[in-house]
Amino acid sequence: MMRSTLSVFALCAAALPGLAAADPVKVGLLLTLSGPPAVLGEHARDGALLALKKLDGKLGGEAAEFLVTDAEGKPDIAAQKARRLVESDGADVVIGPIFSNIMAAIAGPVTEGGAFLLSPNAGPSVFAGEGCNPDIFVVSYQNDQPDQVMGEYASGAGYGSVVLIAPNYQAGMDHLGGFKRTYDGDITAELMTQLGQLDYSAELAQIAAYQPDAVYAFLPGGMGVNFVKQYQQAGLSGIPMMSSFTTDETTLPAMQDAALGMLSSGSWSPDLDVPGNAEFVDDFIAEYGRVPASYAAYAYDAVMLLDTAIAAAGTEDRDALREALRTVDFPSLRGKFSFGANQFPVQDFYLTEVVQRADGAYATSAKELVTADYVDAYADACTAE
Amino acid sequence: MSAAPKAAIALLILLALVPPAAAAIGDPFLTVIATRMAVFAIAALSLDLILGYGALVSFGHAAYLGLGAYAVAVCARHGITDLFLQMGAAALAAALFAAVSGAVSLRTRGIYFIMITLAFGQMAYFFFVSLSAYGGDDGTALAARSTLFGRAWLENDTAFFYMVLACLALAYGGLDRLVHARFGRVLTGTRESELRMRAIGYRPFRYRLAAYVLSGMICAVAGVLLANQTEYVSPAYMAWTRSGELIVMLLLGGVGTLAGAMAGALVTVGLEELLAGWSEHWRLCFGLILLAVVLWSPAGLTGLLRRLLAGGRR
Amino acid sequence: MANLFLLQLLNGAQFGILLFLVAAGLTLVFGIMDFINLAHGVLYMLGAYLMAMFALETGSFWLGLLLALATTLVVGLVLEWLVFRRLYDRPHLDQVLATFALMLILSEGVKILWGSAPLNVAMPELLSGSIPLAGPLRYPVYRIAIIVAGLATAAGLWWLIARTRAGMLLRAGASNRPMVAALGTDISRLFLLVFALGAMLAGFAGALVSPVLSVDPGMGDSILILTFVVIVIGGVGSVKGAFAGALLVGIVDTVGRIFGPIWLKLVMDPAAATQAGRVLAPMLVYLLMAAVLSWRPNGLFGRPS
Amino acid sequence: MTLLAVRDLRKSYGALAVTDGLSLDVAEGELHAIIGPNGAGKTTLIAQLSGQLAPDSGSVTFDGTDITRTDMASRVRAGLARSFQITTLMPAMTALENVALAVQGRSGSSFRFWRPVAAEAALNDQAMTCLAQVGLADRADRPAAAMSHGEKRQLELAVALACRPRLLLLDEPLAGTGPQEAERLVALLEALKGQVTMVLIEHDMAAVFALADRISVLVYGQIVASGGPEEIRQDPAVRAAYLGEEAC
Repeated sequence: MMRSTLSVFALCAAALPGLAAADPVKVGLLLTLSGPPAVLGEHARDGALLALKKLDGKLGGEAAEFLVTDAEGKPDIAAQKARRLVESDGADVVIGPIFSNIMAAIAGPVTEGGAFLLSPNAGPSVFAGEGCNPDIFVVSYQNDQPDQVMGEYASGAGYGSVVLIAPNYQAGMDHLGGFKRTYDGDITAELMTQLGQLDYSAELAQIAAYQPDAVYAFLPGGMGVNFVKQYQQAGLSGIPMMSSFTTDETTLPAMQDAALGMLSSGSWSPDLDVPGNAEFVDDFIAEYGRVPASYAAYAYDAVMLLDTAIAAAGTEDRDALREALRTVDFPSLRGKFSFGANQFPVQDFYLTEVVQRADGAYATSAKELVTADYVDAYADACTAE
Repeated sequence: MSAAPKAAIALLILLALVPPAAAAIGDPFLTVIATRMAVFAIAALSLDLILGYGALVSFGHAAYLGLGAYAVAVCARHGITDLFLQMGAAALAAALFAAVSGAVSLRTRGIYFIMITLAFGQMAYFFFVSLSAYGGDDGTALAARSTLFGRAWLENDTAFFYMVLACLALAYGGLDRLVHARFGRVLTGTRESELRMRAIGYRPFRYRLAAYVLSGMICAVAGVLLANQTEYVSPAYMAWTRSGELIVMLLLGGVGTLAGAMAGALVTVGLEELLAGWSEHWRLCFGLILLAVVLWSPAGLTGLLRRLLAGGRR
Repeated sequence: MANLFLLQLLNGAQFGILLFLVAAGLTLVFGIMDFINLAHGVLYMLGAYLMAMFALETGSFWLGLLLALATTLVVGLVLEWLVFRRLYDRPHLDQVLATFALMLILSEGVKILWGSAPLNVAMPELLSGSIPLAGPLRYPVYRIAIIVAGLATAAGLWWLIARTRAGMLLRAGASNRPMVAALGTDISRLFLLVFALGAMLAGFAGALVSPVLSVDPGMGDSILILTFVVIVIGGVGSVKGAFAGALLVGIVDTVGRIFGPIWLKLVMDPAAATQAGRVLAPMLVYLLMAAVLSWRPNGLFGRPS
Repeated sequence: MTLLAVRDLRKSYGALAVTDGLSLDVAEGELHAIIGPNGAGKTTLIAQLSGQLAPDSGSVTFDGTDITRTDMASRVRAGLARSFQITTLMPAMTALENVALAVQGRSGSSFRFWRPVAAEAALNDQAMTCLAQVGLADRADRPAAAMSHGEKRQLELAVALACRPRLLLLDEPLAGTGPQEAERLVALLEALKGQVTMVLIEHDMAAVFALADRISVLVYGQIVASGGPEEIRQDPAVRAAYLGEEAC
């Protein structure tokens, strides 16, 4: 730590005498990189690093340094590491985290330490409404939105009855709540499963007995893989499966054919027809050997946003940089992009379907636009500034 | 003064010197690490009371850490922000949980005790996972640190560190008295030979239960401090792997010596911090170090130290 | 409703047998050699990863299974030789620490080798598909295969321990090593073989469930605790107990999760029942374990200490 | 006066009756030896008398009070202490600490958390008295684990004495000792006679016949003969069943 402090001084002294702003822009990447959900963090990390590489290691023309840090999926450890990044390593911006509970734990340490927080995934409602914070920018979406979009789609598609399934914990309730908010058909049953559940045969038997028009699932990570595989094996493929955070590029390699045709929603997909997106996907595959998931795309966007904002306002004046982050127009992989009053995105949402790509890999594919310029439900409650 | 208290006092002094040292080299983050070390040292001390002196291998001790942390959140929600009141509430809740779970668990022995304490730990974990009012699985952020006599002194990291250090010193001092008092000797006796204890007129159960409850209460105090340090409360504090980590600290330092428990916590937290900064795959190195300690130095660091010292004298 | 209840009972039993498959290797090592092996979960995970790798390399499920079994057996031998044999005479606590360390090392190793993204294992053609039951209910063929494998493992273990000379020596050796050694048996070789067999059984379970479950770095952790619960409920050192414990845990967990809220609604108002169901469901197996142990401190089939 | 009365005590493991309708009277002040071949159920009997093992049926009365279902700790407090055949001393504690722990058990609460117990003069003095009584005064600070076998047997006795028993159950106190150690222990027991009532289980026949006031012969869980040493020596049934093979 002593060494890092000294090296900063050395850099300052060596670079352009008289110009204090010459030390590199430091960006902390605080992502969960260990434990079962590590793959999500890895996608985000790789997306961000790819963006930096594309920018020749510079943000807004200034030399930049990325400090990759593992949040370990534990709020207390993440909070500690956030403080280390901001207080000890001198990060100006932190990009992270993946999970909402980590976000709640690090938001204080990051913003009170004088840095900006750019979230490449987590968008919990606490920071979208009254608790919105001028130093926090959510580059992904508000957590409830994908579910609400699916609810709207299910209503429009004429599914009269749906069985809901989610793990028995807070995020599970929230996501099902999002779906129910916009879905106007019958909820046949809500199946609450256990966190980390392995065997879904009991739930699948319930679904088979109910014979609903469709199933809606929120089963992230390994739970989703277990469920989707067993769904197909139980002979339920005839019942349409919609989900959020269940079938994406992080889990599809493990689901493969079992997930084909399953539906979800998002504001980005690898085949979204937007300038630069195809190039990003190809570069990502070439560099990391897998199809990028939304975590990678949003982290890439976060870095691009940062680059454009620093180019416009520099890093010296915090208020100017904040204003630039809010308003600047950057080349997003989602095409048009803007922030709402709560600094959550206002963006288009698509229905996506699992397909097999020409190269044999599995990915989500944008099928149709469901909602344009979607503003989250909490934005009105934000009265920041 | 024998070697053990000297070592413990040396550790406490070493910790106390961290904030000035951090200020001198301009890295306030060192104080944050030292705070975490001290918090876990309290937790490790509490576990040492039952594990080291009573041979009760609790694999669910992290539950008390979590109970303490949630006591802060619950109290704060109801407007009680005073640190000492929160500690009292935490200790009370922990005492209740320990009395009930201990009364059941202490009927079993050995491997069964390890597993039944694990079961109670998991019950506590899942209870808080499904507690929507406090964020369930996600946990909940604290609005601010606890207050002392109505003042927000603890917002200052250095002040908070010395508060934690004072708690650690108190916990160490109190436990050191306790293990050398009548109660401690009886507890040690139950560790050495339960049958003998009964044959000279003791009922081991009640002493074990008392130690179990006391240990839970002290660990809950550590939980109060942990929640204050991170300003966040989550069920992750009571995951079973956390209980495993507490045992690791104890074994690394040396079971059955209070100084060893403290040293183990310091070394574990320090090592994690150091290795994590060095490589993404730090767990591999940490595992290898642990394995080396078990295989070649069964009494932990204190055992290693003792052997080195003995070797030097020879 | 009655049909569904029976089916769920079957599902519970099936989950129990799956748990028994994982627990079987642990029963050997933990129950008979009195050795606490927290690394059992990672061996199970290793089996699944090896299966994923070999099945992909060879293009065949069965060849992959064979290679995965052979490799976990070798890993078991190596681990015993390098680590475990130094720990047999140590207190349980040292075993906990050492195997906790192994758990960290192996799971990080798996991540380095295969990455952290979940892997896929294709289902063999022969065992895919499902057979119709009553009405719209169907039952996957692969589940039946798992049940058969579980029952075969149980029978094989029972035979090994109760009917063979090795099993007899093992039981004697666990309670009195010097005595068996004095009879001229190389007890350390016996333990080596048993340990490797335990590792192989863990690997077998991992490989077998890989087409149904997610093969990811967390799969060992989630099942380890459940298997400990199973063994402790059944009584340490008893294969019969592990089998009964596994069925009990499987049924209580499945039936409780599905029907618990419904039954709760009969005695309290719906909102409270939903809330209580949510809180109680994940705790059920642990409550079961605490209840069993407070009734019988040595498990259902355990010998009194 | 009868201090300990056992009536029709029964204990079986499965089909095997280890204690099979046993009755026994121990008078206050006497040294009552119980002898019998291996497997006769002597250790099981001690375990039931001390409360370590619950009998299936029958009764144990101590000083007029029925203690059949009383736990070990209460029996000790009532004045019924025992020594162990296989040493169960606290290996890590010194001789003094071992004895002081027993003294502590009958004097005051053990729920004291602050005052160092090593500094409690009352405990240490009484413990020293017991150690002196068995001739271990100069070994007070030695850890039990570091003592010789004979010393451990002596310490075993000192711990039992520290409970201030009215009746002392001695489970083979001479087991495994050398001739000199045995001699010293016999002298010790001789000196204790009269101060405390003793039930002695012992294989060393010379010692038994030298020490005992009365002897009961236990075979297959039953008392087959009871009487003074001479009586037992002469009893034809005893000679046939037991002594015939072993002693004479």
